[in-house]
Amino acid sequence: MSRFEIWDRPLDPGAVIDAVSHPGAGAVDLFIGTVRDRNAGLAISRLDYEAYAPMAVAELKRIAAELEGGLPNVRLAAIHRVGSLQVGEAAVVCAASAPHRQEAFAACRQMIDALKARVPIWKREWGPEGPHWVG
Amino acid sequence: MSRFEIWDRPLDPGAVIDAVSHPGAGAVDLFIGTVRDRNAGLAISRLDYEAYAPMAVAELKRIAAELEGGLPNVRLAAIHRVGSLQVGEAAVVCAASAPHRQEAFAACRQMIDALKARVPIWKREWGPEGPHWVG
Amino acid sequence: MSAGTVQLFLFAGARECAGVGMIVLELSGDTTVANLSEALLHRFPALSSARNSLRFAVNGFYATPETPVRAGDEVAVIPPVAGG
Amino acid sequence: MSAGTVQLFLFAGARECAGVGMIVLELSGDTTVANLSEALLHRFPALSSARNSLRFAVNGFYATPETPVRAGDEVAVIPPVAGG
Repeated sequence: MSRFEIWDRPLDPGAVIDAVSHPGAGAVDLFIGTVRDRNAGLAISRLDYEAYAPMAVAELKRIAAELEGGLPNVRLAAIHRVGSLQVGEAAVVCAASAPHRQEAFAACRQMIDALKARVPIWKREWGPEGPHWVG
Repeated sequence: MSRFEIWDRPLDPGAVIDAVSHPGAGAVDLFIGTVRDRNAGLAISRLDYEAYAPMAVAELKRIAAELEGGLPNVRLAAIHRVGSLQVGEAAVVCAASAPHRQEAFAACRQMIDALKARVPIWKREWGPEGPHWVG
Repeated sequence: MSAGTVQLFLFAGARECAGVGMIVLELSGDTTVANLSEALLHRFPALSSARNSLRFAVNGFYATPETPVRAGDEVAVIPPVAGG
Repeated sequence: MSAGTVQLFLFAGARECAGVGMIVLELSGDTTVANLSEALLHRFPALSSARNSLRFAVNGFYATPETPVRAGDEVAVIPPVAGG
């Protein structure tokens, strides 16, 4: 069962792995995007994430449908967190399974690239000069 | 703390993620290789993995040192399982962290490619015509 | 002729710039996203500097300036996204 | 001149083919991996059909036919690997 969700609590990579695993999948690739302690050379203390949740989930599903159309036998899942995150916490976890690793890597990479380009989620960075919206 | 190990019990992706995570890493890519229910068109019931464990661990560390030399700020970890595995069980988990996702994906991909080419681990496949060593 | 109202949601920097997260706009005659965009910028001049970076969505799909808007639609102002 | 013995480990298909997982070989004079390979195939003719696919390791490092082998070294016969 693939799943595409927005959570306001800490993410669980195991839930995303389970969502794409099945007996025909020999390969699972999982990507975790975490809050770094710096960005563009400046120290970061926290990040606030905000989503237009219904559209974000719909857009994740549309991305997955597009990718699964081009890569048969691939299964995708993604969960993105919202709210206030500390350094080291996971903001997004996405995964792809496939019979073989080439397709799993390609699909996971394309999923996170498309998520960053299209899914209506925003972040406000708390740096040394106060908060500002990224993007 | 990066870790390179051979286990004779079920693998724990969380332990591999933790091994590469740190405050400067904004991206973690994790690969899981699992036992598929078929290979080359034939039904598989189980796989037995065998390792030359001391050299396998040493070779994993050498691969990681080579990759980390070419991709600064990347951290790698890998754990491979040995023994008898059922369909769906994970045979290998490897992970790479990096400040940004491009390096994490590249390093994880190169790690698993090198593992499959160089690390002294073997598998015996149990198919419809009995067991045979792969490779 | 589409009379009635639409809800327009604002997010992130656009919400902070406007000072509100949702407004209700009256429709008069055939209306497109471009018409709503004009009405929005007229009401919140502070958004003008960001206007070239704003995208719009109608009922959860990205829209173009030509996309028609009808009574009851949910419209959203989408500043540059930054998930992940 | 390296007198003494080395342990030679066999794995996977090579172990099954030879029927043993470890043998002890006597060294006589300067010895290389190529010399040990010859001795191994002489003792286990059943390995001959796989000889072109076998690699050797000395003390945990992949070796070439020219790699010297000394008393006390740990040598391994590495059939095609298949991890992952």
